[in-house]
Amino acid sequence: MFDLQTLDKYKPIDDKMYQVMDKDGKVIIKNWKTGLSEDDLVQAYKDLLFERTADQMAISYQRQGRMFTYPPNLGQEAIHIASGKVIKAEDWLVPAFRELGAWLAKGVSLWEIFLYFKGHEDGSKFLNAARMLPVSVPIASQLLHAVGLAYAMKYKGEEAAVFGYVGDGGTSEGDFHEALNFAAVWDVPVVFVVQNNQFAISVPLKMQTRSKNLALKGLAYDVDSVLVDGNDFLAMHDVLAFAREHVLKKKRPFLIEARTYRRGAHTTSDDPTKYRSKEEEEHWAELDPAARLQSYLVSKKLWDPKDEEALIAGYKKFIDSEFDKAEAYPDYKLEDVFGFMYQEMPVELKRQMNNYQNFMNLEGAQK
Amino acid sequence: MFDLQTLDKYKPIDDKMYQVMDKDGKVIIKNWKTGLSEDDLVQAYKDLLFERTADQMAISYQRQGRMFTYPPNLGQEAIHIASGKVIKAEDWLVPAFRELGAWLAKGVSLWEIFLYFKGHEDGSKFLNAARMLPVSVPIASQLLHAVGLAYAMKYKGEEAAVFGYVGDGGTSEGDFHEALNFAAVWDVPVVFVVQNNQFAISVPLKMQTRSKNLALKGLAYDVDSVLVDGNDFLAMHDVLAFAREHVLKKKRPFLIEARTYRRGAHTTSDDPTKYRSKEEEEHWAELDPAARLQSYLVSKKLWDPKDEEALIAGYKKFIDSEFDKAEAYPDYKLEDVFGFMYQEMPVELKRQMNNYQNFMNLEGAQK
Amino acid sequence: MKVMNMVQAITDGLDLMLTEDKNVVVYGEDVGVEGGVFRVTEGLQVKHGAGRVFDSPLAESGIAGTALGMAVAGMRPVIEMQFDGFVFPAMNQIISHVARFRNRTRGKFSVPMVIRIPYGGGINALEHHSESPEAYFGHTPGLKVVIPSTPYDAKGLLIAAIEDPDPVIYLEPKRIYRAIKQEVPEEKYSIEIGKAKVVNYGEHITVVAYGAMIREVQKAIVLAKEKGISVELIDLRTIWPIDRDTIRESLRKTGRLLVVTEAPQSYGPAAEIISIATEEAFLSLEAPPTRLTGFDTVIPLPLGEKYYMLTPPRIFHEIEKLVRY
Amino acid sequence: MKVMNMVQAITDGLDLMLTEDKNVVVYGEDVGVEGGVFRVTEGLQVKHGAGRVFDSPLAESGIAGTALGMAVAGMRPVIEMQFDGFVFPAMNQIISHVARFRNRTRGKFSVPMVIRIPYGGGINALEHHSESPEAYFGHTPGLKVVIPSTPYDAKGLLIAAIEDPDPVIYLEPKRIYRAIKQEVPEEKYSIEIGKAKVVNYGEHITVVAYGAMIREVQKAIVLAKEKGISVELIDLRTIWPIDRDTIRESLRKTGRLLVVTEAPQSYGPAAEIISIATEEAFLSLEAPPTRLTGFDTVIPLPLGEKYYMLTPPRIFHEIEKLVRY
Ligand SMILES: Cc1ncc(C[n+]2csc(CCOP(=O)(O)OP(=O)(O)O)c2C)c(N)n1
Ligand SMILES: Cc1ncc(C[n+]2csc(CCOP(=O)(O)OP(=O)(O)O)c2C)c(N)n1
Ligand SMILES: [Mg+2]
Ligand SMILES: [Mg+2]
Repeated sequence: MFDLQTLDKYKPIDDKMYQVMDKDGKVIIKNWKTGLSEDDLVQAYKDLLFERTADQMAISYQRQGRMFTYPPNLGQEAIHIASGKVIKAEDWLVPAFRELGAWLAKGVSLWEIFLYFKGHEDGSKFLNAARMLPVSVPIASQLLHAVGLAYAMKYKGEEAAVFGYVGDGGTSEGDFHEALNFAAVWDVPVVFVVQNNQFAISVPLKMQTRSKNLALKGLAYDVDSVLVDGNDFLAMHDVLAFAREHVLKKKRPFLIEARTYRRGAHTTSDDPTKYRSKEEEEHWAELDPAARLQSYLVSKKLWDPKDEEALIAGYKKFIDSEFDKAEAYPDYKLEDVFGFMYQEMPVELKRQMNNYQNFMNLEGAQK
Repeated sequence: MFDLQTLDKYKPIDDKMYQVMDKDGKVIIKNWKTGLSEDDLVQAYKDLLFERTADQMAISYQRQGRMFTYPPNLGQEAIHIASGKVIKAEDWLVPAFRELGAWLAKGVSLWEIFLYFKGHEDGSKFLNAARMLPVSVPIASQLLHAVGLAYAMKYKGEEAAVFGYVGDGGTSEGDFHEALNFAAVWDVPVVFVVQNNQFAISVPLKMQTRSKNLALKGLAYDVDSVLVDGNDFLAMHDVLAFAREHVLKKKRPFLIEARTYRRGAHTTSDDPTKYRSKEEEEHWAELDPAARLQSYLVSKKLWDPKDEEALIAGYKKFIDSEFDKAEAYPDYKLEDVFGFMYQEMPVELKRQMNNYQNFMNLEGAQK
Repeated sequence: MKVMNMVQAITDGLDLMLTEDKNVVVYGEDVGVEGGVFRVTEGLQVKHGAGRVFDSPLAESGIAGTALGMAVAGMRPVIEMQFDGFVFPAMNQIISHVARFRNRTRGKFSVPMVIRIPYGGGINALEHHSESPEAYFGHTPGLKVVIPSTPYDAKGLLIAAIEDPDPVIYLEPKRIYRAIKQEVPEEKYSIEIGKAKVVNYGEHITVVAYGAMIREVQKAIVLAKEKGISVELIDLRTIWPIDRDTIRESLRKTGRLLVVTEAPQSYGPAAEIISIATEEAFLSLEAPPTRLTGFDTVIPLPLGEKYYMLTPPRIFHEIEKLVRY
Repeated sequence: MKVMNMVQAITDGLDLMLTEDKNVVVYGEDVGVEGGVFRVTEGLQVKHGAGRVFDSPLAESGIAGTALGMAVAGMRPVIEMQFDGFVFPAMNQIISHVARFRNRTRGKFSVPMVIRIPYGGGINALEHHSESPEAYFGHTPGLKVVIPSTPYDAKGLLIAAIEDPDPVIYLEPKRIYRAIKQEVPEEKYSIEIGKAKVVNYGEHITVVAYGAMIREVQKAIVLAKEKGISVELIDLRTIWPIDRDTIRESLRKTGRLLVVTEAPQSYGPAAEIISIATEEAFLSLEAPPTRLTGFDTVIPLPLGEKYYMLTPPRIFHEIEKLVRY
């Protein structure tokens, strides 16, 4: 459990990282207790396996040419699953683009994600996740939306937190700075989660910032911050759960640096061998979040690895069926281009749409 | 004198402010020595009086309707004069818009400044200040130019530092963040000087940031920083001189928060009584940088206040003659609108200029 | 009815909407205690509280981006960019998000926010305080862009903008902030976004303009009248979407078009209006549709501004040339 | 001569200028070790060193603003915006500073820098990776804006841009990055900024386009030829300043104009070209000058892109309509 005393012990300025288990899944904090039930823990692991399987399959759909560019999540899932466990229905999730497991937990359907990455805006409707924003491509810009949402929650007197995600590269953008500052000055309940996966495409962290760690950037805004092992599900969950309470109680923002590693490519169009070493990849493979959570569960006798194969086989079937759903989605229509720009379609757009429709009718007639 | 040990003693995280003299001009640091000669010190005070006189007169020219909007410097002059003493000919000065004394020291002529605020771009040529950029109106944007210049200095192997100025309000802009970060990542010799005068127009510092002080924002970039009393000329000079050495030796940026107070209006169109109290103004009046430097000099028997009246009278004459120069400046010509957009005027601009010229000729003919 | 200038009419519209709709908040640099550098929000913080009318940190991207978040959560933020030249740090938020959030989410989230921007030249200001950036917004799909030219329109368009379910850029011609006084209803009314207004009926030529240029064209019309030229003046009021019908009807009658806008010429608003004219009324055109615009230069500092600003004689000169064509 | 595609021609131009002029540096996100996401800077860091070809932090305003500082100090930075949609955070630096520094300082400081931006749709990309933002730049006084449509032009225009004493926006039609191969001289040559090129001579109609649209128009010309329609195709190559002479000469001959650009319609590049046509050749026009452009919508995600992209049949359709007018 993470509390105010712990926060005080893990000062970013001292470059201390909050960790609950070592790389073999052994708990390293004396008298540590989790806030999760045994069922929760097992479910978290299953969710992680599900995310990982869906992610792998997304990559292979992409390779088969059935989906366009896709950003893999491999290695960062502990952050996502812990987020999923902490973020409540009334909370807002403001994604960047690499938090698959968190989206699923929020209620996003896998077929929607596939539809989105196949190239259809309808995949961003998130029919069962009311309080989740769409993927945000322009780096760091979404954090300001998170702050605005948090202002609205406070303004309306709702007991809801906002979770905004960004990468290590994203901390360089001006919008990161403005978001942290606005949140602090306005005293609003937002948790900023920096997934520090060591790279922004090919650019390593040391060319992104000279700051010892990213959590200490919170100091510039007087925002409470902590650096946590993002590959340690137990630590991540502790910190996120604490952060949610903290921002709601204090009506103040909180910043989390989740240190992790993108084990896969930046996107399916990227080749990481160009810019990083095998040794580095192997080093981080040993810190894999799935393996560590598994070891922990096995040590607690909550899990038997033998069950995994069947479980994953089931997942695969389900994931394929979700992909089928996305593939069977109705064709993109001309009205889909024009129909959502404004609540009511302005005459000018109707004119442009009709012109095009006339051309299509003519073409059709000619054929 | 400020050195590495001093830097270590005045950690922004401890919210310590470097001060050499108290409000009565008494040196409060044991065994403190200045890096300036007695002549330098006297000259600095004279320069300060000159800046203050020019500033007052600028305001009155504006009131007479002979100049447009002008941003007064009253209360912040110690920062400017100390900068002027430290910045060498080979260094670059990158202004915001409220550093009059520093500009003058760099070689800018007063008539140029008057010409600029009368509304003529020729006032930004700074004929005798090769390495000074023009006034930058879009807040904080100029700091990135400073970083680019510093990169160029390093790239070309020149032993020259860059001094970039910004206000407390400017620290909120994304460009402030990006400039600090680029400078740190690229290891370039730039000194960022934040003139924290407590307000951004009407907005007080506490609505600009929650950070305890602005110097500690340097931590987010691993940039050495210090908070200094900006109304204490001796302290300002110590820190600026140290900073220049430091950035050149280390090829690293340095951040200075100069704590001060804008005693006048934001600009001549502003009325500060709307947003701040008389008590506050009086509090800061007691910390006035001119009075403190004067007291120090008097205590050292370097200055006799009786001399001031005559001195200032002489300044006034000179300043008036500079203003006359600006008023006698040749009329703004049509070619002045078009002639500097590009090195060679594109046909399209010639066309537009000729069209207008034809109209003017016609009008002239009609009259 | 009450006699108001444009500043007062906007203040009045803000006050009214703040009173009527708890979801409306007003913020930006210096809009709180100070009441805005142009005093447009004067008195509103005292009346409606610092939770609803407040200062933001000095960061335009932050102002626009946070407003989007509020709007998505059902609020109706009305934000201020202090001057035309300071909207540019917010361009990414405006172009990439504000304008597109509804489309991106297929209507799940709409963005009912208003961005107020005092704009235009002629006030002897410092650099970046006299720009006419409207074409950047007109070219950005997903925005509506309105520009009043009178106190009456200012209040009516503001209320329409705040009530619009989509983001509206509301440009305020600061040069005429206090130049025109007019009877303005104290109650609520709104002016339909997307509808132009024929300000002056005439036979020989159509002039299309908006904002501060309306008043200049009106002065030119007086000069024209002396020469027996009858001018039809259309005030666009909304520059996206443009009211093609009103332009077409007028051109069918006059056959001649002059567009007067202060923004730089190339890729500017006048080009759009001329293209619409050729699309809608090519066969009616008896002379080349003509634009009188700002130069493709930075707007000069005060001493050079006289060359850049479009004066009644220049407007008249073009009117006469076209009518004599 | 060497057969190159456009990516190779740009790399070659960069390499040549890096070799020739020590003041040239190349930077941006991922341009160093990675060689750029499109591999345009591949191999350049190894050859010229990490002080001259390097990665920047992920911040576009930072990239543009620092480049201005370097340029003012006499360097010639060539910076990359990774994609069209990511130039918007840099708009304030570009509009307020890059474009104006020379004018602000009356020529004391010039800003010889090049901003490279891969742009345009048709590559099945994520949102913000398919935009055509050229009108924003064309409307900004102080910039020159060039867009090549072939590998040969790409190298020649790039060299001209780097050698230009003023800032140049260099837009790269990424859709045809690898689509066209051509003999390109290995030595240095440059193409004059501000000069259009008649790519196809014809009698019945003039089509004005640039960038990736040139190839699409060329396909439409084949369709037109089958119907006996002879098309003159002008590749603007520079979109500010626009070569009015070439447009005028062509219109005097053909009397008909179609402008084909991918950017959204309203306040877009096509409107500017049409206005120029009416200014330069009104009396020659035998049919309404017409624009075929992107919609006033966000460019759709890949599954909907087919509606937005301008295809040869659509271009042909407009050509035929105009010729039959
Ligand atoms: C404003 C902006 N600039 C550039 C890009 C292109 N881009 C996409 S992802 C990326 C790197 C992001 O790195 P990071 O923030 O660390 O997130 P990660 O991809 O590692 O999850 C870049 C440069 C973008 N999407 N938006
Ligand atoms: C980008 C931008 N936004 C807004 C303004 C308008 N403006 C001019 S000065 C100022 C306040 C600046 O405050 P600060 O940085 O503290 O400097 P000071 O005026 O106190 O010296 C503002 C908001 C501007 N010039 N640029
Ligand atoms: Mg990363
Ligand atoms: Mg200030």
